[in-house]
Amino acid sequence: MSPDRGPLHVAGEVLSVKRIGAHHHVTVVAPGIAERFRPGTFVVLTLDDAADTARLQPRSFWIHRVRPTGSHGATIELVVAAGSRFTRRLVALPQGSPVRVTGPLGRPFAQPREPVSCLLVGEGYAAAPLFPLAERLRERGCTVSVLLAAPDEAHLLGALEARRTARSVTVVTADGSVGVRGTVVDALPELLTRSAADVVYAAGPVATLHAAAAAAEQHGAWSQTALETAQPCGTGLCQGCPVPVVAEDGVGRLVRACTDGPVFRGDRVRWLEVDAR
Amino acid sequence: MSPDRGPLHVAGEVLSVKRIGAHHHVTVVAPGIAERFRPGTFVVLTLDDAADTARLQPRSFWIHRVRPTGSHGATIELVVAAGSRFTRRLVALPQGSPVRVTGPLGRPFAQPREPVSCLLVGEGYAAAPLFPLAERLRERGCTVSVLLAAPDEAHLLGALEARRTARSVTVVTADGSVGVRGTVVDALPELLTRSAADVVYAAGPVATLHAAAAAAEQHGAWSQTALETAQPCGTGLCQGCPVPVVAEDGVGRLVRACTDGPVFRGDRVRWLEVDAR
Amino acid sequence: MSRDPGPVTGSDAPVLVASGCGGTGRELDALGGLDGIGGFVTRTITLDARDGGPRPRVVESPSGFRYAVGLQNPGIDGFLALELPWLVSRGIRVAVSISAASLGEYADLGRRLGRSPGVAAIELNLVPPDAAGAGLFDAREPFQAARVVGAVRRDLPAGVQLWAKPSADPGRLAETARALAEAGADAVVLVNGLPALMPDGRPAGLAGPAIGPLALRCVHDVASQVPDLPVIAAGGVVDADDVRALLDVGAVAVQVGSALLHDPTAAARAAATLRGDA
Amino acid sequence: MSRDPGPVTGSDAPVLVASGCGGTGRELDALGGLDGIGGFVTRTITLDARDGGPRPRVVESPSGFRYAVGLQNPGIDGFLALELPWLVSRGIRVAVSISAASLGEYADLGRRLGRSPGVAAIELNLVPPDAAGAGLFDAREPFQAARVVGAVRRDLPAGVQLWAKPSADPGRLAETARALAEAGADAVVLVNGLPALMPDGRPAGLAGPAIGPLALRCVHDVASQVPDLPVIAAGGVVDADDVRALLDVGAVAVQVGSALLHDPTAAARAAATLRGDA
Ligand SMILES: Cc1cc2nc3c(=O)[nH]c(=O)nc-3n(C[C@H](O)[C@H](O)[C@H](O)COP(=O)(O)OP(=O)(O)OC[C@H]3O[C@@H](n4cnc5c(N)ncnc54)[C@H](O)[C@@H]3O)c2cc1C
Ligand SMILES: Cc1cc2nc3c(=O)[nH]c(=O)nc-3n(C[C@H](O)[C@H](O)[C@H](O)COP(=O)(O)OP(=O)(O)OC[C@H]3O[C@@H](n4cnc5c(N)ncnc54)[C@H](O)[C@@H]3O)c2cc1C
Ligand SMILES: Cc1cc2nc3c(=O)[nH]c(=O)nc-3n(C[C@H](O)[C@H](O)[C@H](O)COP(=O)(O)O)c2cc1C
Ligand SMILES: Cc1cc2nc3c(=O)[nH]c(=O)nc-3n(C[C@H](O)[C@H](O)[C@H](O)COP(=O)(O)O)c2cc1C
Ligand code: FES
Ligand code: FES
Repeated sequence: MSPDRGPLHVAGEVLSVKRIGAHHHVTVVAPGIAERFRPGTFVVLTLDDAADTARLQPRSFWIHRVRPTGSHGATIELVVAAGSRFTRRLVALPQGSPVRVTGPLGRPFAQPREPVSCLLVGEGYAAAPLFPLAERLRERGCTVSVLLAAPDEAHLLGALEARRTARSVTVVTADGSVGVRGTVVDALPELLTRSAADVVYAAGPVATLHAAAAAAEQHGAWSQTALETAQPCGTGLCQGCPVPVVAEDGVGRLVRACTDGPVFRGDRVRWLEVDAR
Repeated sequence: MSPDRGPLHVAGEVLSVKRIGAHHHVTVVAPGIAERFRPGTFVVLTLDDAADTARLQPRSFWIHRVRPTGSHGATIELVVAAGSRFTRRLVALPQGSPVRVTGPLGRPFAQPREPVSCLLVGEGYAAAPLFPLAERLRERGCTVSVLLAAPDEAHLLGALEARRTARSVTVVTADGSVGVRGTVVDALPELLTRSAADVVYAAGPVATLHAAAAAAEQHGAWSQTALETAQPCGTGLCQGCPVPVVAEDGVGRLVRACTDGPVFRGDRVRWLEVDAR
Repeated sequence: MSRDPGPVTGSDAPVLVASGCGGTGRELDALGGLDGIGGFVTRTITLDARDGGPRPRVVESPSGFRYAVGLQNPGIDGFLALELPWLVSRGIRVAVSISAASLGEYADLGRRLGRSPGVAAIELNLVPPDAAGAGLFDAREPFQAARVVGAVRRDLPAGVQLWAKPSADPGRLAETARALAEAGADAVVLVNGLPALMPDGRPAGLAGPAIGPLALRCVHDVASQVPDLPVIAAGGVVDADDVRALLDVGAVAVQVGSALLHDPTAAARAAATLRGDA
Repeated sequence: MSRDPGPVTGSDAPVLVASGCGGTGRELDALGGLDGIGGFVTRTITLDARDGGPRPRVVESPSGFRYAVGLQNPGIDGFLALELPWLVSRGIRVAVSISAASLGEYADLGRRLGRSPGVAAIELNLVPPDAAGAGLFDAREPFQAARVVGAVRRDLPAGVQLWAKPSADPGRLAETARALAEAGADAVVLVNGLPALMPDGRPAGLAGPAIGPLALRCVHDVASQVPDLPVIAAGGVVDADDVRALLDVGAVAVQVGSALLHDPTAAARAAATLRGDA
């Protein structure tokens, strides 16, 4: 791996934590990582020395935004749904708190060489990696349509920002508090037709990814899905994140979500077995 | 044990941390503990839930001062020499941080029934329990002389405060930065004579306690020494704090520093064996 | 087994204080640490008083403690005179832990405790991990452990239970447990502190949450492979969830040790939470 | 022992990556995690490719991890084709960990690895704690473990070392180690993950700082009781201090496992610190 592309393990520092809706946007000074970022990659964080904490497992987070040249040095922004013990501690950290960051990790979204039509489908905080993707796609001359979903307005990520980049933005919420009441599954068929998408990029819960991959296939589009599943290490060391796929040779195989993914071609994942394994 | 004398295990809260010289004075809201306090007792603190921390051992601290009826409820004040991992974390805690407090623990200084002459000998932060003792002794009509020692001025505890309570205050520092250049051992003989002490109360490192106990005996005075030795639990459960003593029946025995002490009659401790065990 | 020894705990929650982690009982009681507890296991008592080992005796270890107390105790006479009466008057169910230098000494200790009113059970500390070289009977081999059980069982009144706490050696636990059951143990206590070293190289026990998943495996294996023998679990228990996990894999009761050093009310709180469930 | 197998590590620091905790090596290397490392032990390889067990496979445990990966691996063919060449080209000293269903399979794996250029050692994962029911040869008894060593030893070229990693069972380790040495093992690896349970009751290994003091005891006991057999230590190593503590009780080299999941540069940093000492 060439030195400017590979991941780094660095001593980072919390620059800010901002609550937006139900999420916390955590900005971390993480030298080198911003520069290497490509959309669809993630970082893993640890907060404590191994000698002090009873909980050694790092946690994975999508990179939502990077600023390679901010006034505080290179920063990355994460969108955190604070619920678990780890995430509650993370969002409570005061500015300047140390945090170890490893990344960018994993395979990014594959981007088309031609200026094609792209539909980006994101649900909740997991939509985070789609925003930098949208920018890069637009830079390449692609037409970008976006479908954002969430249970309610508070959990909807970045609708305003999406409108700046995308040609069309559709919002669906389960409770109808903003956009159309409904789900990704409801909205997809029409959107795929309307956007004449060549590629679907999806990020969200497994059920949503599965639906997006299936719908894409039905419409003759490629799909790229950003899978989120338990990752004990995130760095490819432990084999704790098996994903059942069909490889290029047509043979079924278990690969690692963290290193062989987290972005997979939607038609390669054996979706029905994802939860079982 | 009657309910208003026994120790409590309570959820406390940091009220303030003030740096004074080389020490940090940590005030903790600890309902019930202030009310039960007697000079010479201590508390043990833990900062984390057992599920989160790799370090389960509580740490012991002398109670330096109590305010049973402050505006924030009953508080206790501790003098912390921040050096270890635990103490550095403790003094960095922001106001309102939770801290579990168990206390008051251990046997306090025995106080004379008659208004006798008392010499209080304290070294460094360990002098902490002598200040409330001095007040109580004065209330009982005792004559109180104080000898305070430290390596230097920054490590000297409470000389000003001592002058308010005591008839005479002598200060010795190893570097002579304040008071007389010298050690407790140098200063004791003359002071014992001058103060005509009936009882010596000592708090400090083992060598200082040993010297105080020996000098007291030579002058025909009683001594009470507040022993500080490693205490894995502090609550009498683990037998990790053995102290070799000569019991009332003249027989040698190992007792627990935390529960059978930490204050011992100076003539009962087999000083030469204290470190060995 | 032919005898029905009755339940291993009192009527309260199936939560006991583990040997060596509850002082004399009085210190815990002063903090409410015995409230609602199903029983109290004393630290290990020997025939003669023992001074125990040098310092440090208990040091932090990642999510646990290493201990090398070396069986400091007042001997059976001191215990019967100074400690048992308080425990009995407190009305708590008492199990007395013992270790000895020979089968004869074991039998002797058993007889004396068996006729002491208020002793509900004897717990045999068969292989203290911190007592190598302390001159104890070597009960590491299953058949030797069984001989200890046999020696104490013979003269023990029917009303006093006999619990055996073998070495925490996952490899041969089922085999050991079978031998203990056949020799007449009413229950097996799993696990003792694991064999470890102090930082200065002395043999030690390793205890605390660190060893919890191993205790879970040992309890599961013995409970499923030797179903007739009740298992009293110990190892890493901090709260009611840990107790439940051990009951779920087959323990009849659970002891709390190291957690008390961190929080002396841990066992009482776990017991209260469990009662809240019922 | 008659043969002199040479040092167990390369010329660098006596710090190795433990089996199953270093991916294929490439992932660690991308993070600088192999810099200055004395060797890399692969995850356990079997004759045929294996899918491993269900999720969750690795879960946090107090100061450690419980793992039940179930030996997912590409089989010896996949390994030789896809993984070994990179490790060899990276110039790192490679030990290949293997497990098998029978003595014949063990011998077969040994022969194939023995003639594969770049394999410095074979590490026998004799009793994976998470593989109960995986159909592996049962090497829990010392004499069975010795039979595995004998079977692989027979056809192994002189230049390839044979390391044996037995069950982490403190009780009979010295006995086991002696049997392994007599059968021709060049070194013993202590300790494997301890027997444990996953939260859902599946058998698992327990690893990480939690088990460090137990590893220290095992290494100490075997190094002192079986002085002819080099001990490669593993268990709870996080930093250079932990490495030194294990070297001090007699280990010739030290493996780092779980710590890499928390910090992939842990082994490289420990190695760098140790080199700074020299
Ligand atoms: C690629 C990727 C990107 C991610 N990006 C983000 C992001 O941008 N923002 C965000 O907020 N989160 C993100 N997450 C999720 C995040 O990493 C945490 O997983 C999440 O915060 C939950 O925290 P937790 O693991 O502490 O959960 P907890 O519920 O506290 O889980 C604790 C432990 O339980 C184990 N466990 C979980 N489920 C089970 C089970 N069923 N049985 C047994 N054990 C179980 C886990 O392995 C873990 O060890 C991402 C995850 C991945 C894989
Ligand atoms: C009664 C009493 C009152 C006290 N009052 C105060 C007070 O008022 N203010 C104050 O600042 N401090 C006080 N202390 C000291 C305080 O409790 C801590 O011990 C001190 O802060 C050192 O912290 P530490 O234990 O984390 O030390 P560390 O150096 O971090 O020790 C960590 C661990 O190492 C172990 N250890 C220590 N020495 C050795 C050794 N030689 N060999 C092997 N292991 C060892 C310890 O058992 C401990 O587990 C008091 C102690 C006692 C007993
Ligand atoms: C400080 C300490 C002292 C102990 N002393 C004894 C003892 O005297 N007898 C005994 O059988 N077990 C003793 N143990 C072991 C415990 O009873 C228990 O089996 C073990 O610690 C596992 O439980 P835990 O993880 O809850 O501590 C001791 C444990 C500790 C931590
Ligand atoms: C996730 C994980 C996977 C492991 N896989 C293997 C394996 O395939 N083969 C093996 O011999 N040991 C395996 N081990 C055990 C380690 O090699 C090592 O012996 C053990 O974890 C103790 O070291 P540690 O405390 O540094 O992790 C694994 C350990 C972990 C944590
Ligand atoms: S999370 Fe460890 S290999 Fe993927
Ligand atoms: S410190 Fe545990 S008994 Fe004194």
